[in-house]
Amino acid sequence: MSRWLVAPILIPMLTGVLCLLAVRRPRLNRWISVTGAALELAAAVALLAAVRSQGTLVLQVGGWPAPFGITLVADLLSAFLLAAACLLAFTLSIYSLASIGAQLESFAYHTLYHFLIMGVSGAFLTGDLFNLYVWFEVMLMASFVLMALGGERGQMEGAIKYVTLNLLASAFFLAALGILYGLVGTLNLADLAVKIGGVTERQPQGMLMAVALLLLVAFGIKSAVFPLFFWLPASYHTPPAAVSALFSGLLTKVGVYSLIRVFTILFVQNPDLTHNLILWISIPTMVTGVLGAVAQNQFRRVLSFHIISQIGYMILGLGLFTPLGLAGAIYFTAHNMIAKTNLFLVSGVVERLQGSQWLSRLGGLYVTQPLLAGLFLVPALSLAGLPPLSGFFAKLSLIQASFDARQYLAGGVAVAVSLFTLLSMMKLWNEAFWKPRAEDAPADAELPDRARWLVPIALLSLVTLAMGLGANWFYSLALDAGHQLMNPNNYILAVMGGQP
Amino acid sequence: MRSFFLRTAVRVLLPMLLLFSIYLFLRGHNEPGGGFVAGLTAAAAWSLYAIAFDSRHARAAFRVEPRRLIATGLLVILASGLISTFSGRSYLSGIWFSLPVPGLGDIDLGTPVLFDLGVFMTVIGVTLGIVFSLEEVEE
Amino acid sequence: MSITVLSGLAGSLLAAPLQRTAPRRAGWLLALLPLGLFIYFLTLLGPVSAGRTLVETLPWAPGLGVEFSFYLDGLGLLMALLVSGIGALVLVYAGGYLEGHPQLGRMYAFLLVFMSAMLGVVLSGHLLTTFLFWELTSISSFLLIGFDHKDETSRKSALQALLVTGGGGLAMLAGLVLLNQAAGTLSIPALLASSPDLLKHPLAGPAAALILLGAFTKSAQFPFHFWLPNAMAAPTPVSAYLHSATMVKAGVFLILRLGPVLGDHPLWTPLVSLTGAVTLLLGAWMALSQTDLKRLLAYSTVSMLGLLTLLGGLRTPLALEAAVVFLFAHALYKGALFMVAGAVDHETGTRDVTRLGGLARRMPQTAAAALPAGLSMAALPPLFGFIAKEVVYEAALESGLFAFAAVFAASAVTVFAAAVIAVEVFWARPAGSPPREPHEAPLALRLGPLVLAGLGLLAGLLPGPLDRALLSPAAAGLVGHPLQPGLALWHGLTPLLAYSALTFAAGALLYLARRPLRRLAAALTAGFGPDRLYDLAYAGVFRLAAWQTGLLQHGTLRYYLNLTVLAATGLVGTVLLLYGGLNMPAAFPGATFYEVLIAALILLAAGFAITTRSRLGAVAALGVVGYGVAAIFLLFGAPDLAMTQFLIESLTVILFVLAFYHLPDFERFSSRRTRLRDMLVAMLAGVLMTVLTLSAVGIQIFPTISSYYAQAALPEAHGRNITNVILVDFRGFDTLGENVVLALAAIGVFALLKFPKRRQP
Amino acid sequence: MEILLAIVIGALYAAAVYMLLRRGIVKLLIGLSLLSHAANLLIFTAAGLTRGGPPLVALEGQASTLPQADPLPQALILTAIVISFAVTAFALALAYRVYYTTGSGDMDDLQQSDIS
Repeated sequence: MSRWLVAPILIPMLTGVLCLLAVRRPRLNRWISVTGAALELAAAVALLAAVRSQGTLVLQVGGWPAPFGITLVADLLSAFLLAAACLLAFTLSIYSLASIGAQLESFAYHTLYHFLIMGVSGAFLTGDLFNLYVWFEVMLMASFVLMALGGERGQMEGAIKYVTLNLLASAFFLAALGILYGLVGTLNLADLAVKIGGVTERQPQGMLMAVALLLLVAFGIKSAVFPLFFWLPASYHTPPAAVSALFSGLLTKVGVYSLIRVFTILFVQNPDLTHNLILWISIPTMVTGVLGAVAQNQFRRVLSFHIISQIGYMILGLGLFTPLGLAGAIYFTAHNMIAKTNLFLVSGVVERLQGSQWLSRLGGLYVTQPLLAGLFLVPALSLAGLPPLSGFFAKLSLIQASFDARQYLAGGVAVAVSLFTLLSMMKLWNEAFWKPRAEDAPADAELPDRARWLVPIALLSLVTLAMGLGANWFYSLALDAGHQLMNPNNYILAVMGGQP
Repeated sequence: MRSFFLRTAVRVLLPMLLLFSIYLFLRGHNEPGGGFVAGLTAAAAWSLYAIAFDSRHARAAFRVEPRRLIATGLLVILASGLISTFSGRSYLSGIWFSLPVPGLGDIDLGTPVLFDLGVFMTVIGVTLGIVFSLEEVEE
Repeated sequence: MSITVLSGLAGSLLAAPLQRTAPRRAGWLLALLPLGLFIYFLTLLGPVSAGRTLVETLPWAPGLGVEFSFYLDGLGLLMALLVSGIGALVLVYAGGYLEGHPQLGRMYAFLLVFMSAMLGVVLSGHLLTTFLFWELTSISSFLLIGFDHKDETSRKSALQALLVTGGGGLAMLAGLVLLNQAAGTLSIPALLASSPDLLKHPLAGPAAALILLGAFTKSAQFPFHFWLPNAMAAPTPVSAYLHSATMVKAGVFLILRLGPVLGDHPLWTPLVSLTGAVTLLLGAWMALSQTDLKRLLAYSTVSMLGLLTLLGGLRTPLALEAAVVFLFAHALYKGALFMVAGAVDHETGTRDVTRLGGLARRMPQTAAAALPAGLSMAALPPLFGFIAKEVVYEAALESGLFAFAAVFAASAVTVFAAAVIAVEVFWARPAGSPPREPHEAPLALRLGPLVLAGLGLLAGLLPGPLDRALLSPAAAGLVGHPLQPGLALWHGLTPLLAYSALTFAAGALLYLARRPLRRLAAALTAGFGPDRLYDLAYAGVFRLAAWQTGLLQHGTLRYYLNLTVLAATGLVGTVLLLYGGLNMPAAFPGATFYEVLIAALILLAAGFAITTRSRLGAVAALGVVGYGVAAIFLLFGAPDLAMTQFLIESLTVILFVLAFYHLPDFERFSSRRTRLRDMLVAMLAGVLMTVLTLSAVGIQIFPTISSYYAQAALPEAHGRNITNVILVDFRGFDTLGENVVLALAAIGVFALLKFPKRRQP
Repeated sequence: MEILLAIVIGALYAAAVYMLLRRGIVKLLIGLSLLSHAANLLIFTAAGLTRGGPPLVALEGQASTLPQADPLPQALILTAIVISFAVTAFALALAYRVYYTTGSGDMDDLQQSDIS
């Protein structure tokens, strides 16, 4: 199996390239895209199954021994998040068929799409810090183009901010990398962990902490934590719904993943500083994000601000730095990827039907689209943390972990913020679904290819439900992943081939 | 108004630069050079051409659509690594064999050379794609 | 048991199709489900009254301490019978009440979901299972209150109820997690068997307080009571079911349920009984001024929920028994009266008592149902309400004068309220006229009140068997030992009887003085109360949110950049200082002339690039910087880099120049002050990076791994140019990704430049 | 030289940040370019400067006496240079499109979509 660890990276690459070649043949292009996404999902699920049964898998790309070449590593964290990401990729590839339109497709939409997935997969799987940078750039570049594709004014305004702030983050990342390499002379995460672990008592502790914080800032920008999140609400609502959905499900989560990775394997010597800082950042992140959502009057902007709030939950688990906390963070991340993306998909349907994102111009969908209304409630209530949906268990595990770690303030904020989440979700419900539509508004548009719009939404809603009803399976997976992360020795041994 | 001299100079320069780029590519594994630099050189040559004439002429003279070149380059990169995967080793593992060339001795050929070739193609395709489209912007 | 609970969910799926196929009969047919459940629960009366409890556990998420489990004892059975029995009547009633409504199918579905949820709450054997169903009741209640969703008041009330009870639910969740940490379990049987040491745990108090908070919001206790009267925006079947007979009892139920576990905590009795007493009086007071029948009944319900809470706080055996008995009595008569109010509304088009009167002639059967229910509410013999009130008085007397006084006052108002609905509406001379000419309500609307009122009468006449089979076993579980069933209609001439008579007299006086009383009470309460507080808080949240968002997300990129750079610089700089990261290297080899020259050139070019007013100049300067960097690469043994940098820089300049044709010229937008400020920020960042670089070059903790490449490059990778070998072999995977980035950029440039344009107006 | 280069790096970062903070869109582009120069130079310097030969494996019998520069950071920087070239090209196109669509080169005019 190890040999095929590269498959989740290569499949989207191949798909993207083939789509590029077939860009003038729309039907073939679409067919390649969906098939590729399906294969990708199959590869990711197979990988998760393999990691679950065989433990951490490692591939030394190029056959060079670690730390000299680039190592791909799939532990539970990577494999779990990768599977979730690929599930999204697959559903969104179907949704895209309905929502993107021939014009964007003729500008290589599908290629961009799959290259983005490639970057995400690479970031999840790589065990090398510089390689992570490269995947970040692949992902970013693809997202830049997707963000701007279409060239509407709003998109342009969003894209320029998005691009600039993310490039700034990349510059921080690169600087941290360079300094770290100068200090310890290696880039492989496992090797870095061993070497950084070896400097505990020596003098340049402060430099290492500075590097840790540079990375915290770089990944903090990418994962949109307080006070580095501005690019997200400035831009996420501007591209087409399928693109927003893709971004919301994947991009910031890769930032969170990187934070988790780096702060469970590299910088664990001084949790009083690093992890406490993360914990303290998580609190305003949860609060400002949800307040931002409450203040918004556009469907997707509400959702965008929400992402920030929920990133707060994820890094709360990391800040706790206990197996339970990490398990909560991982479970929450997977739950959120699916539920949040789904809401973006709903927003796309709503926009298609009523031609607007503005809540004041929406309404009446409860009567005209009862199925959509029902499908909206699943992810919406899940995000608000209502049982038996996935969000309930995600929040429960984080609250338990907070209280276990005696972080009553953070846990309490996590509880309280849920109420505001509920408020903002029900605001959407009231405005778009219950409220009668303004009398001068035009009739709802038709929804051609109804299945392509709604099946992805239904599928993700089902997953949300399944993650709640089958919470044990998912939670024990997350918990095992949490334990794995708290004992990085396994990771190191697996990568370095038994010679740490 | 594009100057006649520039055009003439570019006509002369282009083949020389392209040859130079191939030279850079070939020696890259052993001396400074390689697919990147070679690709950039070739692309720079064609960019000059595109500036001296215009992008329509340049596209015609270049013949290959940059998009196809990019895709092919990426495919070459991808495939060069897969050879080893299918022969039971890690992805991107180098597979080498010696090719005796009369007069030059043995030449080492291997999948990394193929990989570098893919880089070469991609870089040319990308740079030209960018230059051409930038030139074709209409007000 | 799980099947009985979940059957409602399954039934809800059938509701809409059934409604479409059999619009007139759907309600009756669907009512068969709760009826069946009711009968099933009746069959359990025997074993449960014999003291047995039924437990059923399905593992769910053991890793999280979550179980899906059920526990049925006397209390649970009592509640389950009420929920299923009244549920059946309400379904029938809803069919009549909303006949022809396009969304009647959804109403049935939500009612069934709610019934399931409520059964889940009362039968759950694990507090997280309770929580699951608890929240489900909140959601289904939200959907039901907002049933008339085109009406803004409905939407607002629904949201209010959801936020208040949902907020309480979250507090409760936090409390449950704390309780889990204190007790190690949330399984109800295990908790009931837990040792008293639990109460000494430091988390027991906070846990109890938070759980109670949840219970209080759900049972509309002060200061959270306001959502309940507002929830009367819901169609009457909903009010009758959720907001009088069942859901609002969930809080009380939980208080009773957890009494044996946490009730001995010093916090419990003061907190619970005081809240209950305040709510009891407040609800009574607010009821005085109401002229809307449903709001009147709602406040009366608030008051009676306060009574139940008070009894749950007192926790004497008598109080607990009284709570159980009264809960039952209240469910019967209040459910009936709500349905009566609905029937009146349905037939006359108004619920305003000042416009109603003398309906007994037009609606005799409805009046026939209202009368016994009203008498039961007024606690007159031989109705069951009388028996219940006697027990309550006994318990209150036992607990002291204050409790008794409160109960007495509220009971007098209850008599008043009963008189309003049962007497004023049906028998008094009408003060105004209703919008519609009243007719007798259809059977579906009469059935519920008649059955419930009849049951109240029956129970009053035959309290013994009821007590033995249902009420005593229910109370026994709370008290902790079996009780001697002792309910009887006639206790002889006791002081209690005198108090009852006195209560009735006081209530009657209130009724006679109702018109001035209403005006007085309305004048005294206008504009106050937690309802206003909620509105203020609600608006405040939105204002705060808008203010905060305006502050943070105010739209200009440079503001975002400034903050981001400052945050980064601040964080990294602080840590560098605090953790002794600064270490100036002692000595470096000096610089040669050429090196200094190149460095100076770069500095000058950079300086020129940022100060020049010509964009062409800036780009040329940028190119010089790039060439300078390339020269540095060349000087320090990196010819590959130098070549690449040189070529790329040239290409970049070409690109810039090509693009400039389509881009704006430099302009000076910022004021001098802004420029200075930005310069300061930039300097901070620059200084930080200088310091970081210096500190980094001074130390090398471990040697680099590069020596390996020098050894392996030729023999294993067949190349002498190590940099190139790293690029295409050792780290070829980086290069692969990088080429994808390049391809993406080309696609992006193409798309941005060639995508069809629409000029903005 | 290290001290000098550290100052150059700091100055480049400062210049880059300053240009990013300007309102003109072309200045933003120049800021982005400066930023990547600064980062590349930082990696190069932080990894340790070696005055000497390029990292080539000597042919037999021609063992070099010069110390060799560390090849790994060179490879990293090369990758970073190429990526930043890609980014710059994209940013140029984006700037063009922004200018075209909004009709303004002033970044402060780009708030329409960003305030609720």
